[in-house]
Order: sequence, then C-alpha cells, then structure tokens
Amino acid sequence: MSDEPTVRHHESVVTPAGEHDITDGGPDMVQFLDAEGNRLETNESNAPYAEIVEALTAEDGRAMYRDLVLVRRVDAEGHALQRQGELGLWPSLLGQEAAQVGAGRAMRPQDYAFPGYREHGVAWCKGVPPENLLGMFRGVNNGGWDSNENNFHLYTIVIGNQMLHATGYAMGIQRDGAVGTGDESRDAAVMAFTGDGGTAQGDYNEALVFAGVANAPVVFFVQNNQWAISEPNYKQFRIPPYLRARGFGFPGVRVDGNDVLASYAVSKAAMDAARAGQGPTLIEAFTYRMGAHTTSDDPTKYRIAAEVDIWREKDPIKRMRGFMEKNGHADQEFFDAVDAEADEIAARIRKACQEMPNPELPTMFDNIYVDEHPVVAAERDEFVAYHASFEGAGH
Amino acid sequence: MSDEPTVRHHESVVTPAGEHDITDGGPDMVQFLDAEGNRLETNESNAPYAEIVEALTAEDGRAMYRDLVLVRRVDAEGHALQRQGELGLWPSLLGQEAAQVGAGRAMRPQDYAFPGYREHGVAWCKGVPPENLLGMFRGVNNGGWDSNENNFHLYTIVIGNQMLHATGYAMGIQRDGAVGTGDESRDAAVMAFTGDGGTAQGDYNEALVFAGVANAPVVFFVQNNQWAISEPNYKQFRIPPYLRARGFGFPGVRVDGNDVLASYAVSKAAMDAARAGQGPTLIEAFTYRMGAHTTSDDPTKYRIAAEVDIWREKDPIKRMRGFMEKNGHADQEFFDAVDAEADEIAARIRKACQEMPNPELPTMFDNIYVDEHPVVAAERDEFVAYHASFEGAGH
Amino acid sequence: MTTQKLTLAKGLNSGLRAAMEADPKVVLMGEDVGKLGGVFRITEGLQKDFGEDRVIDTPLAESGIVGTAIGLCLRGYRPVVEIQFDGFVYPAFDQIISQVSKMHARSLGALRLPMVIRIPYGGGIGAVEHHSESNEAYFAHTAGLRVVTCSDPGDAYWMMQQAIASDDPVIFYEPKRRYHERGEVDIDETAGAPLGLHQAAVRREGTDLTLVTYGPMVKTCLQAAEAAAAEGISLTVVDLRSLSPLDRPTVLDAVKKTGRAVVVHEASTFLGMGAELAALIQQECFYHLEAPVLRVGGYNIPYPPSRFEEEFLPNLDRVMDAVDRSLAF
Amino acid sequence: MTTQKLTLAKGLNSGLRAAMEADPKVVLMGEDVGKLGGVFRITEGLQKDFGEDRVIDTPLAESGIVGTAIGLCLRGYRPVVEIQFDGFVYPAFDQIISQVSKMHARSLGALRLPMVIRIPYGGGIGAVEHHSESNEAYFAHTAGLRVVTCSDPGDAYWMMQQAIASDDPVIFYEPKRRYHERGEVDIDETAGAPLGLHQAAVRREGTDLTLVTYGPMVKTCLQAAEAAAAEGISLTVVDLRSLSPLDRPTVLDAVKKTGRAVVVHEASTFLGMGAELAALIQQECFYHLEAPVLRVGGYNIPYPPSRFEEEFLPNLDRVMDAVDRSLAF
Ligand SMILES: Cc1ncc(C[n+]2csc(CCOP(=O)(O)OP(=O)(O)O)c2C)c(N)n1
Ligand SMILES: Cc1ncc(C[n+]2csc(CCOP(=O)(O)OP(=O)(O)O)c2C)c(N)n1
Ligand SMILES: [Mg+2]
Ligand SMILES: [Mg+2]
Repeated sequence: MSDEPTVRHHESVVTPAGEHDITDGGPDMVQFLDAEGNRLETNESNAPYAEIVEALTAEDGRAMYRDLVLVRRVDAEGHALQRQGELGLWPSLLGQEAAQVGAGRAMRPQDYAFPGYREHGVAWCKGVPPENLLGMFRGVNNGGWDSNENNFHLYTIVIGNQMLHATGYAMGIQRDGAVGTGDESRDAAVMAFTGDGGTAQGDYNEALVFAGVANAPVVFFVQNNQWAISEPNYKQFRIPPYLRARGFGFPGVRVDGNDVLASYAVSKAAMDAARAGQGPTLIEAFTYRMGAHTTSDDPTKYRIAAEVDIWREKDPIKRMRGFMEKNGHADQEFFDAVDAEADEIAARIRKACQEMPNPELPTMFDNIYVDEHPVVAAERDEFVAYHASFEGAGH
Repeated sequence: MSDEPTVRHHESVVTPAGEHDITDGGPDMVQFLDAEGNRLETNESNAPYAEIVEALTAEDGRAMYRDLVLVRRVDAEGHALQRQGELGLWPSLLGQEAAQVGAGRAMRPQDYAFPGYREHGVAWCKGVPPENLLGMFRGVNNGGWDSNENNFHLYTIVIGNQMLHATGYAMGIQRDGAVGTGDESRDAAVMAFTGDGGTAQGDYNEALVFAGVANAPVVFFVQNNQWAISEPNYKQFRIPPYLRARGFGFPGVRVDGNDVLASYAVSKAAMDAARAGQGPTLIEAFTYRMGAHTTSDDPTKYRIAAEVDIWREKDPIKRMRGFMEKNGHADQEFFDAVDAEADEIAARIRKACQEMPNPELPTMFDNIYVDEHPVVAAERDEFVAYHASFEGAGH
Repeated sequence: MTTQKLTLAKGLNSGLRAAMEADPKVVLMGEDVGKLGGVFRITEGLQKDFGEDRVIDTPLAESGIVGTAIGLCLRGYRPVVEIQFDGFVYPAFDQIISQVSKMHARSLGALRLPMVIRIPYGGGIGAVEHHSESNEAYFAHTAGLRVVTCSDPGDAYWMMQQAIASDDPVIFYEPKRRYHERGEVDIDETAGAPLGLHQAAVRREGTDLTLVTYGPMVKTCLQAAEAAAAEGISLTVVDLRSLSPLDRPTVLDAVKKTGRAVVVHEASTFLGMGAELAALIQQECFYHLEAPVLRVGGYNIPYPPSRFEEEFLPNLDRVMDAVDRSLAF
Repeated sequence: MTTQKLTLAKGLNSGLRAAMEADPKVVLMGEDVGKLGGVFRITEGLQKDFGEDRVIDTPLAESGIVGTAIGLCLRGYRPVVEIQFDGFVYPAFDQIISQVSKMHARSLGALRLPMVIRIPYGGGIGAVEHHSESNEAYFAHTAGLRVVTCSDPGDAYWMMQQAIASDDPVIFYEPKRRYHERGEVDIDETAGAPLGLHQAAVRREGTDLTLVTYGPMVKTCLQAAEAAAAEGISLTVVDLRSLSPLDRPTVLDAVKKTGRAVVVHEASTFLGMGAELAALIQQECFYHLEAPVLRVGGYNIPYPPSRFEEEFLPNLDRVMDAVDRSLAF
C-alpha cells in the first residue's frame, strides 16, 4: 500500500465538489488489469497482492469470469421481472459485479457475509440460489433464505445496521476460538457490506470502533459506487472511504472494484489476516452504479450521461474477458458456454418467480415469536375465523 | 504537527491493553511547560503554536492562573456541597482545569460552546456564574442558565448528542455569513466538548462526517481523562482520539491537557482557522480525571492509587505557578489575592446554593411547549386544584 | 376563494414553498431532497429556486440530520427535516426523544426548537420492509412533541405551513399512499387556513356510530361510511388531524352524539392511538356508550411482506365488521 | 424450600450468575459491567468469576452494544445487555425496533435472537435528567418483543433466569428505586420458578376495586391498599409482571370481580400502559364496569427535575384520590 496522504494542520483540506474525480481511483488504488484487460506492472499499491494474483490459474480466471457473467444475468433478469410487474422492486448491481465476485470468492464456506440489499453477486458466490433473493422483492417474504445454510445473512435494508451484526458475529468467532488456530477449515472471519452512503451512519462508525477494540475478525467491504441514490461522494464524506480506517487504527485499502483480480486479491489478504487473528480491515471497492439506484429511481434527475459513458469503458466483464483472451485462458467455446448457461439460469429464475405462490394469508402470523404469544395467537384465530365467514358468501 | 504514525497494511496494529501508556502523551503531544513549569524547547509538535504562546503577556498568564485556581475552587465547592447533601450529584473537573481554561479562553464572546456535563471551567471562561450550574445538580432545574446570554449551551448528559448540535450551529454560522469575513467581531466558530468515552458514540462520528462535509466552523475538543467511568482508554478505541480526525479528512491534534498554555494555543489556532473558513479541527486534550467519575462513583473498584499519584505530579496549577514564579510573572501577593478571591467565590456559591429556593410545584408544567397545550394545561389545573384541596386539611 | 386542484404531494410541496418564501430562516434538510426532490418529489424544484444552502442534501445519517437541525434551530433557523421513510426515523430517535422534545423545558423556556420532522408513513404501496410503518404512537406518547398528520391536499398545504410556523417541534406524518390523491385546495392567503393545526375535523356526520381515524385511513373510513349508508347505517367520521394533542372536545362530542365508536388506524392496536382514544372515550363518555369502543388496526405483528398488506391493513370490510360488531353489542 | 433474604439487586445478580453457570453461551455486555459491576452493581463479581470474554465492558455506544449483541446471537450466544439508565436506551432504539424485534419473523423462523436487554428504570431516586424515565410503552407497542418487569427480589431472581432462557428477545425493566428492598427468595431450583415469565400476580385480593400496576408502583399500590383497608375499602392489587404480552385473564378476572379499576404507573399516561389496559378492560368488561377505568401516572411532561418528582410520580395520595373518584362515580 502506498503512503497515506498527508493531512496537514490548519490548512484547509476541503476539496471543492468539482474536484472530486469520481472516475479515477488515484494512485493508492490497487489494480491489476487496465480497462482493456492488460495486466499492469507491479507498483507500490498492488505489490502486496501480486503473489495472490500470480497464484491464480487459468481455471480460476474462467471460474471468476463465469461468475461475473452469470451474476450480471441474474441481475438483468431481476430487473426485467420488475419491469414486467413480477417484482415490486429491484436494486441492480450492474457495474459492481467484479467488486462482489472478488469479495465473494475470497470467503471460505465457514466465513459469514452480512450484505446490504444489492449483494446479489456475493449471494451467488456464497451459494444462495438466486431464486431465493426474489421473494422479498416480490413481497412474499422479508428474506427468503436460511442464513445459516450458506453463511450469508439476510439482506439488511436499514443502512448501517448489519455492520454491527457482523462485528458481533466476529466477536462470537473469537469466543469460539475459531481465529488464529492455523486450522484452515476452522478459522473463520466475517465480511460486512455497505455502500459509500452507508459510511455516514453512526452504526457504521460504531462498528469500526467495536471491531478495532476487539480486534475482531471482520472485513468491512464498502462498495463506493459513487452515488447514494442522488447524492454524490462529496456529500457523504470529505476524504474517500478507505481512509476512514486510519481514524480507527486498522488498515484501509482502496481497490479497483471493476477489476475482479484486484478485488479478489485484496479481499483474500484481508480475510486471511482476519482469520489469522490480525483483526479488521476496511476495503473500499472503487466502482460505479451503472443503473438507477433501484427500479423506482430516475437518475436522469441528478447525473449526466457522460459520466456513465466513462464508466462503461471500465466494464468489469469486458476487462476480464480481454485479459483471458490476451492470455489464451479461454476460447470462444468457453465464452459461448457461459452465455448459454446464463440463458438457462435466467429462464430458471424467471420460471421460479412466475410460479412463486402467494403465501397463505394466515402465515403472516407465523414466526413472530419462537414461543406462543397470546396476542398473536388470538389474532390469528380471529383472522382465520373472519376469513372463513366470507367463504361461500361471495364477498 | 508531527508526521502521522503509519498504519501498515496486514500487520496487526493492536496494542495490548498493558501497552496503552496512560501517563505519557507521546511525541505528538503539543506541550510548552513541563511538570515543574519549565518552558520546553521548541520542537516539531509545539512549533506551530509557539508564536501564540510567545504573544502572551505576563498579565495573560496571571489571568489564566487566576482562572485555574478559581475554577478548581468552584469545583471543590460543588463537591463539598454534594457531600453535605445540598446537591444530589457533582461531576468533578479536578485535574482538567488547564484543558478547559485553555479552551475556554480561546473563545471569543460570539463563539458558542456546547459542553458535556463536566465543563465547569469552560462555563467559567464564558462568563456563566458558577451558581447557575448548581441548579441541575440540586434537582431544581435541568439547566439553569440562558445559553444565549453567554453563548454557552446547557449541559448535555446524553453522551454525544451535543456534538451534532454544535455542528448544526456551525452550519448556521456559515449560513449567516459569519465565517471568513475577516471581521474579528463577526466571524464566529463553535467548540464542542466530550470525553474519551464519548468518541465511541455514533453521534460523535456523525458529527465528524457532517462537519467535514460542510467544512463547518467547529472545533471538537475531547478531554481524554483516561477513564469513562470505570473503562480505560483501550476499551473505547484502538488508537488515540486525536488520530480519529485522520479518518474524516481534517486535522487532529493532541495537546497536553494539563498545560494551560498549550491548551490555549492549540485551541486558539483551531478556532482562528474555523472562523477564517478553514473548517473543523479535532483536539484531544491528554489529561486525567483526578477524582471519581461523579460523587456517586467509587474508583477504588477499578483503578490503582499509583496511577493517580503519577498524575498528581503533573498538576496543572502547580505547573503554571512554577512557570510564573520562575519567570517572575507574579509575586506572593498576587497568589494570595487569587486564593482570597477563591475563598470569596466559594462562600458566594455556598450561600447561593443553600438559599436556592425549592421551585414552586406547578412550575413543572411551565415551558413544556411554547404555545398552550391542552393536556398540559388541564393537568396543571387539576394539579393546582388537587393540591389546594389539601390546604388546611392538615394532610 | 382561490382554489387549485392539487395532489396531496403537490399540496405539501406548495406549502413548503410558501413557508420558504415567507421566512428566509426556513431550511429543508434530508437525504436526496435536492436535485432529486426527495424520493417522493415533495421537495421538487425547491433547491433550484432556493439554493443549496436552504435545501440541504445531507449525509446518510438520520441522527446527524436531526442533531444538526437542532443546532440550526439554536442559531435561529427553522429546519424542516425529511425522513425518507417511516422505518428510517429510528436512528434519530435518541435526538428526538432526548433533545427535541425536552429542550424547551430543559432551558426553562429560553430555547426553542421550531423544527418540523416530516415522515412519509403507512403501507399499502407494495413496498419492501421498513417502508410501510406507522410509528406515530412512539412520538404521540412523548411529551414535548406535537404530532400531526394530513389526509387531503388542502390539509397538506395548510398544515405544513402551520407546522413550520409553530414554535414547538412538530412531527408531521404524510400518508404516502395518498400522495397522489387529488383535491380542490383553497389557497387564499388572506382567508388563511380553514382549521387550526390541532383541530380535528368532522368529515361526515351521522347518528349511529363514530369512526375516529386519521391520515391514510380517513379515505377508507369515508368509503366505509358510504357503504354503511347504503345499508341504512349512519356513520360520523372524525379525522383527528392532530394526534398530540388530541382535539378532545371534537372527538367526545361526536361520540356522545352517536353512543358508539370505532377507532381505525394502520398501526398495531396494542398501545396504538386507538388505545388512548378508547381509554379517553370510556372515561369521558362512560354513560353515553352503548357498546365498548372497538379498535381496528394493523395486527400486532411487524409489518408483513406486501403480499399480505391488503389483509393486514384495515380495509373496508374490516371497518364494516367492527361497525357491525359494535351495533350488535 | 430453600429461602434467602436478598435485595432486589442481589436477586438480579444471583439470577444472572445462575444463568451463566447453567449455560456457557450466556454473556453479559454493557458499559462498566466488568470490574465496577455496573453503576448499580447488578453484575458485581461476575467478571471476576466468568472472565472478560463473558462479561464484556463495551465501548460507550448503545447502538453498538445491541447491534453486536445481535451478531453474537447469530453465532449462538445469549447476550444479556445492560443499558446503564433508562434514558440511554434511545441510541439503541433503531437496532431494537428494526432488527431485534423483527429478525425471527424476517427469517421465517430460521434465526433467533435470545437476547435480554436490561433497563434500570423509573424515578424517585433524586437523579439528574435522563436517569428516571419509564419508557416501557415504546417497547410494549413493538410487536416481536417481550417486555417484563419485576417488583420484588424473588421475581428478580427467577424472572431474570426465565428471560435469559427465553428464545425470544426480552426487554427486562428493573425498578431501580426498589433495588435495595429486601425480601425472602425461594431459590429452590428443583421446585423452579413460582410463576411463568408472562403471568401476572394477584398480590392482594379485595372486593371494591382493582389496582393494576407493575414494577416500582407495586409497593406503592400495596401501601395504598393497606391505607384503604384502614378506611374500610378493599382493594385488589394486580402486579402485571409482563407488559407484553399482558396476562389478560388475570387482569380481566380481577376487574370483573371488583367492577372498578385504576391503573397505576410512573410513565406519562398519554399512550402509556394505562391506555392499553383501559382500552382492553372497557372492551372485555363492559357490563361489569361500574365506573370508567382511571389512570394514575406521571404527568404528560418530560420527567421533571428531581425536586418535583415526589409530586410528579404517583404516590399514595394520588392513588387514593383515584380510588375515591372511582368509588364515588
Ligand atoms: C437508515 C436508512 N436511511 C435511509 C434509507 C433509504 N436509502 C436506501 S438506499 C439509500 C442510499 C444508499 O447509498 P449507498 O450506501 O451508497 O449504497 P448504494 O445504494 O449506492 O449501493 C438510502 C438513502 C435506508 N435504507 N436506511
Ligand atoms: C448515551 C449515554 N450512555 C451512557 C451514559 C452514562 N454515562 C455518563 S458519563 C459516562 C462515561 C463518560 O466518559 P467520558 O466520555 O470519557 O467522559 P468523562 O466522564 O470521563 O468526562 C457514561 C457511560 C450517558 N450519559 N449517555
Ligand atoms: Mg452508493
Ligand atoms: Mg473520560
């Protein structure tokens, strides 16, 4: 990692809004592939991670590429299903595939992920069937998977909340003695996801405090996609998110979020360190939200097309494909096969969505409490009786 | 200010509890007087503030010394009044006089202070009659002064809350065009006070975010007295409070909180910068809580006497007096006069406290709302009628 | 009388605009309130016209928003804070309960916090979790706050201006499922607002039973009254408008006339506004009541996924069912 | 029967110790809970005996405490969180409302949060602002939470263990002004707790009127019953113990027998527990009631400075006054 920028005393460090370059991650950013997929030289920023990237095989690269393509297709299908009225809402990850796949692949099965609401790519890497993500956006449930099956927590919508859950979970790992034992299948760590906007929340910062004090095995992974709905970076912070860690006493790294190799390498290094008992790391993945905030949003109100065009050039899939082609890591057959697989998955998701049954009404009273609760029980009974009274009444 | 300590990536930076030296502020700490009152050489840390200290006259020094002594006496009287049952509680500032007087004297009348609950010394410097502080500890009110009279806000007990109020107030100053005009009587800034424990709160960190983004004229003044009730520094943060600012993009300085010259100089520089439009500064005053957390606390449960002994050697008053004596800035007559004045003030406070009337009961319904509120009005009327019904009834 | 046909959303927007024009100390704050005009476009066009200093896109932190708004009040400003959705007010709860509600009392009247906290609330819009809650009881229980809600474009327009003019802090609930309902609004400034901020309105007068309601449920209750009339049942509908303080005389008079009352709201019934109203009515109308006060509300479960909401929320059928039960008592 | 004479504080401490001994997954968290044993010494000696990993002195941030406790639950722990004083729970409100109360439902039953949040509450101890509040209504209104409170050392001991054993999150209110009251506690483990966590207790049976109360006011109400008896008035005193869920049968049976009811609590009455109880009682006991249900509580103002608290809080006189008014109705 490069030297930390100096903040000098009693000189204004405010960067006027216009000077925030939201298309260039600067020299601190860890990057291995340029926009065309050329492998960059080793430099001060990426050097600490070069070994990890070197160790990747062509097979690894193909697996990553496949993830990128499939995840994008899952996302596109979610978007389409919303447009067709099958879902109420869809938050697209378009543009952030590499950030998420890099992070997701750096986790071992025993590692736990705490996502926000846009981490479809991380879910994919952790093995959550993408169909399961649809329920909450279709309104049939508030989270349709058992977190413990894949060690992927439910989506958290209230910005910042999950950062503390992740930290607490990591404190639990410590208490279980599952840190620093050197046993690869035992040592575990946690990854916590939020966005650039999320870094303003009290909960986020308290998580940095608690994790720092406990030296907890948790990696904070901030996807800086440049926008928090309509608010650009300079309305959320004065210096980039990766520098926040400096205020809390543990490492912070900015990585090119559109470079899957870089995202993977930086995430792996951080997770390895966490599992080894070296404590937390903050990772900022510098990336871009190519689509609207969600399907409810209209970004033409607040951002210019030229900005999106610049970022389109940095596309994570194009970049990885370029790298593979240049190095002969895959042939046309492979790329076609991945595309075909994507079609299949899209069809599967679509079918699963369309066939998803409406929940039985009285189930809304289920699982409010573990143990029977008289108020809920009474209301469920009344509800059932009330609805039964309509039956056959043609009401 | 010295170079910022380097936090290296993927090396554990955790400092084991035992290594937190809570008696030595380290090389970054700005200091002008040693424990005996000898003027220190200019060094990297104090150099930026040397000019401010040089500009101080012997008269200034005497005024500061007087403040230190009077403030300590006010505090001692508060403590004694609690012990005698006149107050329900007293949070002592013993040991923190220099931190507070330095900060307090760096404010101009138009600057606004947002205290916690221990800032009796800042109140003093802002001109709040110390008698007025007693009401809330006697239980006759929840804040017995008009904040706008001396630009000293009410004490805030909920840790962290006031940091945001201060930031918002500073945003108001900006909107009033009272920053950076160069008009000494117009430009204003805000000082916000909290403790080492307070730095963990979400509100505190959100204040750093908002202040940074707005480039607001606010100085965060953290008195690190080493303890948050029974919890030592290492349970609240991993690296010292002054370094927190590095994560938010504005300057952070550690100052010797027992050296009134240093506290004044660092505060003045920060406030001057804020008024000039250069934005926020975070100051950590490294000091020590010589007494219990409050009169309700029993520190023997959690800290050792030896630690207190070390800090007694660093006493802020002894130090300033040593400096003045060594430099012939004051004679015995002066010191005696200050002590006599302290006696007078103590007597005045004691008298004011003992004579403080119990509030009229129905006034508890006053000022709940600005405009008449039917529920409150009805309850007040009922209350008055109910109590009238006892009159003469010997109830 | 100068009337305009406006949506409820536009009524709020126009009310904000009028308040900003009238007083340069009025500032708007919140997430995305600037260029975007808020996710519901309530502040649309205002940043363009009043500038970034008066329409402030804040960082994403609700405690920070309300906390800095307090500071702005102390400096003489009148901030109107937007909470993006009902379920996101909780990070600001501490500032609201510990500071906003108590500052005037704590300062023995020296300090004022003329702040409005706008909360789009309630369900029925098919949204994901945390976007459909009715949490008014928390604030109505809190002394030192005023809590109001509008149910039509006219109230939206006038009550917003009254809330901003109030020297006390006001929690202003906006029934988000009614944002797009239209109505005639009398915007005659010389005539002023038709009702005070804390007055209830009798929206329909009847003889058999009084529906007491507010916000999004006013429309539902008026529909129920219509349906009931077709069956020969005559309902009064009281739109509370103010939840704290309650306009007790209007409520109690209405119930005394009908002898029966049903309270309707979206919030869970246990300790919801209906609890206070039932407690109040039984106390003040004991001998007038021919049946117990009944409550129709959301069930006592967290707001369910949206596929359940039609049956979770009080609807025409459930209101009518309660009316029938009361009349049959 | 093995009895010990304990203070309420010691009952809690012993209950915590028993739970920690029984289950290694039980951990305590909070500010100053370690060496100091908490500002009220409820956790005294526990860090010494169970170590720093099980009795965790946390950083000073309540949202952080509850938020990390959630994470610990998800990893299989059973955290018992101490909030230092009632007025400091609000920074954690968001985590409690948005997460703690909803996680089980959100996960369709897959996840559990067996967490206890201990809150020393109420006034009468001459404290400064924020240290005397009764904010139980906020949590009782929140579906997904259980809310209980103890009134004597025996309940302190047993209810604490039951709350920790509960697989649902429990808000546990401790009546701080009664911490030092003593009583005989049956600590016979084989016999187990005398009552379920959510059962109300009839502390005294009478014929004329039922006082419904909980926590610190139980003692006050028992004193009132004593005083009333001297005047020939026979009062039932119901100690609710559980505020959510309410033990409806016990409350309603008691009121049906006496025909009159007064609810007593320290919290402000507007939307306080008394509102729910009055609403419930008038609904379920309509034809049994000879007078409206009356409420005696703190006035509807922020908790006042301590010199006022004797008159702000319900005391013997105010309870008796309400009893007289009910009987005279
Ligand atoms: C506490 C809270 N406040 C407000 C919102 C509404 N909201 C949803 S997403 C969002 C912006 C998030 O931006 P960022 O953290 O950058 O994540 P991104 O959506 O860009 O991935 C906001 C304000 C929320 N979900 N939670
Ligand atoms: C939100 C909140 N939580 C808990 C408390 C209880 N409390 C009062 S002072 C204190 C410790 C504060 O420590 P620090 O910030 O270091 O300030 P100091 O008292 O040392 O000046 C605590 C936990 C509080 N006042 N507010
Ligand atoms: Mg973003
Ligand atoms: Mg301290």
